[in-house]
Amino acid sequence: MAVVDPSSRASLWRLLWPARVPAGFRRTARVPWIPIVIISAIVAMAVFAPLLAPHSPIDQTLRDKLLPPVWLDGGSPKYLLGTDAFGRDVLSRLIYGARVSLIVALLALIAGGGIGLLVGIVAGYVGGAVDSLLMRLVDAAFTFPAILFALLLAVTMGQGLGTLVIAISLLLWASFARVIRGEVLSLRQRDFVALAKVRGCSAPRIMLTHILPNVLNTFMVLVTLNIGVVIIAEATLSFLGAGIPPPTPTWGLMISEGRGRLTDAWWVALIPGIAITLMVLSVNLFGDWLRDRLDPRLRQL
Amino acid sequence: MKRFIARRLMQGAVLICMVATIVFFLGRLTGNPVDLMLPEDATAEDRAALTKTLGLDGSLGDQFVIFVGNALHGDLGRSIRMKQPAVEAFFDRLPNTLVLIPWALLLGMILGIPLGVVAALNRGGLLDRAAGTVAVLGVAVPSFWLGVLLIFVFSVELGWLPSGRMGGPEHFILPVVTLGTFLVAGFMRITRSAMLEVMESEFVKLARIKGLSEGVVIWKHCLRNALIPVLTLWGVFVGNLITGAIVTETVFAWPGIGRLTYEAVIYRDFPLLQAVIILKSILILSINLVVDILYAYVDPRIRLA
Amino acid sequence: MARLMPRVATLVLLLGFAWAAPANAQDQKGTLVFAVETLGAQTLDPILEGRPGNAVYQAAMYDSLVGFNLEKGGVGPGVAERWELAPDGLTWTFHIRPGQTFHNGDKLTGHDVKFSLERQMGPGSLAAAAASMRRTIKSIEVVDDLTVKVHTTSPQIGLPAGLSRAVAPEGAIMPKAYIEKVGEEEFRKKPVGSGPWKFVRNVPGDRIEFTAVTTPHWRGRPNFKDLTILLVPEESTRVAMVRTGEASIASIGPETMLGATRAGLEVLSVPGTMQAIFQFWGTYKPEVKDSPIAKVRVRQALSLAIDRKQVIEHVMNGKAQMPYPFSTFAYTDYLSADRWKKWADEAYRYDPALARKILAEEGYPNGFELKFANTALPGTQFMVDIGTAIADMWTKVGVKVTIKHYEWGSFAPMERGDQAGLVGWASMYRTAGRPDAPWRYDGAFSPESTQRLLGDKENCQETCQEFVKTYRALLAELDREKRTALTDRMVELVTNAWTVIPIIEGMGYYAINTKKVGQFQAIAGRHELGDVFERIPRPEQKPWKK
Amino acid sequence: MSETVLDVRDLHTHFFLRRGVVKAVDGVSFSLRRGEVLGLVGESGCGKSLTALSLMRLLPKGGARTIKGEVLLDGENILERSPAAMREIRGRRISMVLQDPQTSLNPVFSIGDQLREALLRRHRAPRPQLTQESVEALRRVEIAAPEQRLGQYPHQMSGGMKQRVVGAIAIAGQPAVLIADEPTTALDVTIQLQYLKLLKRLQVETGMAILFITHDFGVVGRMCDRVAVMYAGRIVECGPVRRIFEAPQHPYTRALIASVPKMTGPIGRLTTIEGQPPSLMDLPVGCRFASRCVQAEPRCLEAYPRTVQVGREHTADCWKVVPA
Repeated sequence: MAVVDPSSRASLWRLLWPARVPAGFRRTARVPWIPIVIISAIVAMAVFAPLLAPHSPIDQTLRDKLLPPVWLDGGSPKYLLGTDAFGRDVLSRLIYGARVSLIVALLALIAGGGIGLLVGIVAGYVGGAVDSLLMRLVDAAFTFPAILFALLLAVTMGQGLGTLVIAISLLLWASFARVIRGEVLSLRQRDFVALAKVRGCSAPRIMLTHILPNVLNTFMVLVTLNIGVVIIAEATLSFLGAGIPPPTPTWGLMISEGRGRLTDAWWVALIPGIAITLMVLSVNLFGDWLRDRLDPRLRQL
Repeated sequence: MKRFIARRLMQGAVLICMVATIVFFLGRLTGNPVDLMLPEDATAEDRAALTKTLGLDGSLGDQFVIFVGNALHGDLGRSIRMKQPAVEAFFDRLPNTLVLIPWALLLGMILGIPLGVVAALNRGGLLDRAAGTVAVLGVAVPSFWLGVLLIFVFSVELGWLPSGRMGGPEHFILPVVTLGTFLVAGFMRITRSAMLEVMESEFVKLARIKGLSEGVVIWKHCLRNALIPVLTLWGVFVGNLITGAIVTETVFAWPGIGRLTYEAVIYRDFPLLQAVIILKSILILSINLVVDILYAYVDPRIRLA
Repeated sequence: MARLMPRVATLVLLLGFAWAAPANAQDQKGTLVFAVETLGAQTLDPILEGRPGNAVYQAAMYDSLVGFNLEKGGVGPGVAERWELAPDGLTWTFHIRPGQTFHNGDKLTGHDVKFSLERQMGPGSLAAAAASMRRTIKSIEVVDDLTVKVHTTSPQIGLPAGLSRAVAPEGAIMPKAYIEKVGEEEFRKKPVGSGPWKFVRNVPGDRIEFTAVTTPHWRGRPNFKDLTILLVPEESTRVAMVRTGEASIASIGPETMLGATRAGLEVLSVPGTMQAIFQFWGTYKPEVKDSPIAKVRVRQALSLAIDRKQVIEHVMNGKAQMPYPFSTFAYTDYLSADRWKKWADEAYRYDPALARKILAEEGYPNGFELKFANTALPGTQFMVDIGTAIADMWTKVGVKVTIKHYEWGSFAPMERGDQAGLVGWASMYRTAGRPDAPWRYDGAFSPESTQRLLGDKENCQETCQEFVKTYRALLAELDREKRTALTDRMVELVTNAWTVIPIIEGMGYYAINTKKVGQFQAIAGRHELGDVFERIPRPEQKPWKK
Repeated sequence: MSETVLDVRDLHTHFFLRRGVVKAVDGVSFSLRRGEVLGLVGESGCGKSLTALSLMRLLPKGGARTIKGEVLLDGENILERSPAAMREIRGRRISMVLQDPQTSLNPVFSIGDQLREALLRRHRAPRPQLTQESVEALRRVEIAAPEQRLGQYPHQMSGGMKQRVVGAIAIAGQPAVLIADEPTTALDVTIQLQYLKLLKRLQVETGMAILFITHDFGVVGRMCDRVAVMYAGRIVECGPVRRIFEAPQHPYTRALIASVPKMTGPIGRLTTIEGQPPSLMDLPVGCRFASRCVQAEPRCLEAYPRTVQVGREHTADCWKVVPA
């Protein structure tokens, strides 16, 4: 029986560009290039927003309000995707909106995912009463309507990035914790953990050096699959009036502001809606693939 | 089985207590409902008077003690806004949500499960990817956006369906689609992965060795096993639906508990908010319990353990 | 005999009315479906709904002691035809319109009026003004069936206004005998009023249904047979429902107006329903002394930097107008409204060059940092939009604006106590259209008031003291002309202080499906259509002119 | 000797992956006579199981295809059958017992259900009769109280018992050929022996031929009449069990036998085979064992050796062996 710590398993890079074809490697779906391109484009938009955006995302030119996209009658080449009710460039808001959406996603996933990771590892490894207690907390979190909680927070603490991140993290941590715990439970039985124990490693040390690296793949898959969840949650909260306050552009807010204007200015709400859909679609397809590659046992996610 | 149910009930009770406590204190953090009941320019005198009338003038601790005492008698207070017992308000609206949820669930299953099977059978093929994309699309579209678009297209532009409110069967279509779409993806994913797992299993090989036809192998041997994880997620899905109803009911002017919840937050209706969250939690837990029992009947390993 | 005469006269009058307008009175048909964003408490017991705007659905079935001036908005006759103040200023006498009945057939008398007012002041009342009514009303005396005297503890010039639905819902008249017979609980289930619409059904969270009275009513006999008030919180859904004909009328915000018009809907705007204002907190406090907003001219410069025409044109889609001074409107009582209109058009002009010049002169050539709290009640997205727009305009004259958005529920507590979270800030909100200026001014500027924007008890300087003096004099003044002069003086003090500055005068907006209803007009200053339903014609009928 | 029931000729089953072709079964030939037990021995990963699945035409999903060769069952090449026609003979003429009894039975159906389903393949009969036959079938695989067992679910039985049930299901259709793919690997040692005895008894009773796949030479001696040794996708030596044990010809066979601990005789050093088998995706042109063979010569690397008849019914693929 091999006593190999399998944490040296394929890195993302190796997955995309395998150096050598391993024999008998199980057949998996092909690399999802289109989603990768879309995700890269959106990330590039977010990172280089100030360079890419033709206009300021918040400065208003009221005189130019509700101009249609350039390909429609009345459109102006100045505003490729048209303008919103304040004469703000939809394209520029879209570009900056990507930035906000991704920052929210990043922070919420770090916070929520991090807590979930910690709870999952501790519950799974320590077991016993600690496990029971933590898992009851997880159950409670599942019972508690997360969106509602976010609403409550937004009206308590005021709308803002912090509130949003906290609210969404609270929505995420429980599902992370549950999956990671399951992983750890099975890892705990593995020989390399037993060996580490025999060598006299302390529990925190084992968790850090043996368990953690081995759940990182799972964690990465969870993170990818949850980016979509976060983006949708942000948009939904914006819709319910509890997201990041205006005028900061976020995709959810753009839809929310434009939803009453589908008849006369469809582009204000439709374009960010398409952007959200494309983004979430891409990260999910990418996540599916990543999961198949890294951690086929997680297929039920 | 009895002990299993008893244990689950105990856990449920503890959970409800936790939720109730959290909600009570969080609710109190969200500001004074009096501000939303009075005109913007009400005087301090009016505000104080109303605060007292509503019993919100005691200390937080006192209020909590009173709350716990009443809750033990099944009294979760009176809605500040609607002046009716909060429990009653909840149960008034609950049926309206409950008539929506089974249809959404059904929609999710009718589309999701066969899609999942088809995708699994064509693993890696064009159909798989098509089914996967369609299903993921269901998750990727924000439901409020979908709702608004559906109203715009089917109600306003085409004039086929009503844009909102409860009513005859035609009133159900758009809300059910809005609510159920994300489930299609859920069911599809789980069915697909469960099918893939089952299809690779030895007993399926044995079934084939027996010479059973593909149809029997797939739809009897595989699907029956694949449905077990599907069923486990029922509980989670119903929970999602109850939460998802907040948005759907707001968009479609549907007088269910989703909107009641939203209104309770917006109007800072503490007693109502508490009651709604507590009762919702009880509802979700009960559904989960029922699912667990059902699950045991599908899976003999649990039933007979 | 003498007592019989008025009744006979009324009967004759009524017959005459029925004969004169047969086409109008003969048939009542169809259902008027009105979609609103909130039904508030959705209760039909008037003492349980505190927010006037939410009581739109109560207005259909209850009459108010004092009614409307349909011409220009503000106060007019209601259940009481007329009212007068005793020379000592301590007793108001209300003369009740004869021949009114409740929906259960009971006659409406002075006893019902006394009962209703006392119920509004009573311990179970959630009415906004319950506490102040308790304080100011000493006793209510029923002189006869048609005469009621209200004795007050001090002169209360504004009392009739406060009992008019133009201001507050506390004047709703409820049936004494019925409530005493069936009890409160039963009354809440089967409410009875005297308005032109009878209660049919209340479905919580969904709708309230009424049916028209078939007899003539002083407010007008409804043209429709039924009235349904629908709760549809999502605005785009409300508009969609009007387009598809599922609703006849829906309340909308200015942001939806353009779309509604393009979709072929009529948009009705009700003038003078509100004012969007911005204000500066604690400018008189020692700790704010060095802040730019402590300087009157800086505050004025910020007003000059606002292009109100742009806000009206682009945020409000043209359906708004230049404001009068703070919380005053064309229909405000005892105000030289025309004079103030002229003044305001000049004072509230857009002059960014002057704004920059003033800022430079005051020592801020490169602008300064301004914290700005924007508040919005649920359903008032346009307030967020206005706030966003003016913050942008301030940025253009060099002020660095940090804008923070609050929901009303989290903003309101900040006004209280030491206002620590607000001192040194600018903030913005909406004030509703009311015909009585003094009440609103008291709440904003008296040193003991909640907002105390001119000065508090410790720091009441010149303007503040002057305000207190003027306000006190105004309360006791019974003479119309002197009262007007005092009101003008009070307004002047506040306008010159530049601590509370109006941005625009806004309107209430409704999207209307003209295939479902005919043309009608709303009452100025009245955002709600509760008192208009009975006058709304069917599409084939003659438009209603005031 | 009796007639040949199954004749496999030059069977090639490859995995076609995006990354390349895995030649898991690459030219396998052997024959199986009526009533005979043929052992198929080799290390894990040498293609034994895939050979079995190729015979059943139940290749795993994901790119495995039989591209060449014939599988003659009673003289008919079953590779040419349509999928439906293939289903016809599965369970009835050729059947299989799988390795892991824990997963071979469907957990959500009762034993009775699963047995009846198999029996139904033999003939359409009313349910009571099928139930009666199920009891019989269970009794035949030596399960006590078969009536009660019928209503039970797999998780209620031990591994050994499950494997018997699997056996009962596999032979329910009275097949002429039974493929047993390491049927005892997952069982406890004590139960292994019982199961082997049972299989042997069933074989004698029914006269079916068994292709017995194992990696354990010890088991081969106990069960088989003949044995075929497989290495890297090919059969390298094939002959009667006694001959192979007494005089293994192929170096690989020798090494394998040397690595089996002997029950009798002095305890010597157990030999292990150095090195790794070649990648099935990148097979050498020469002898596949050459890289690990202590006797390898240059020609072993240059070409695949011819098949040498080394005795009666005994062949070996090696340059070094001398034809008889």
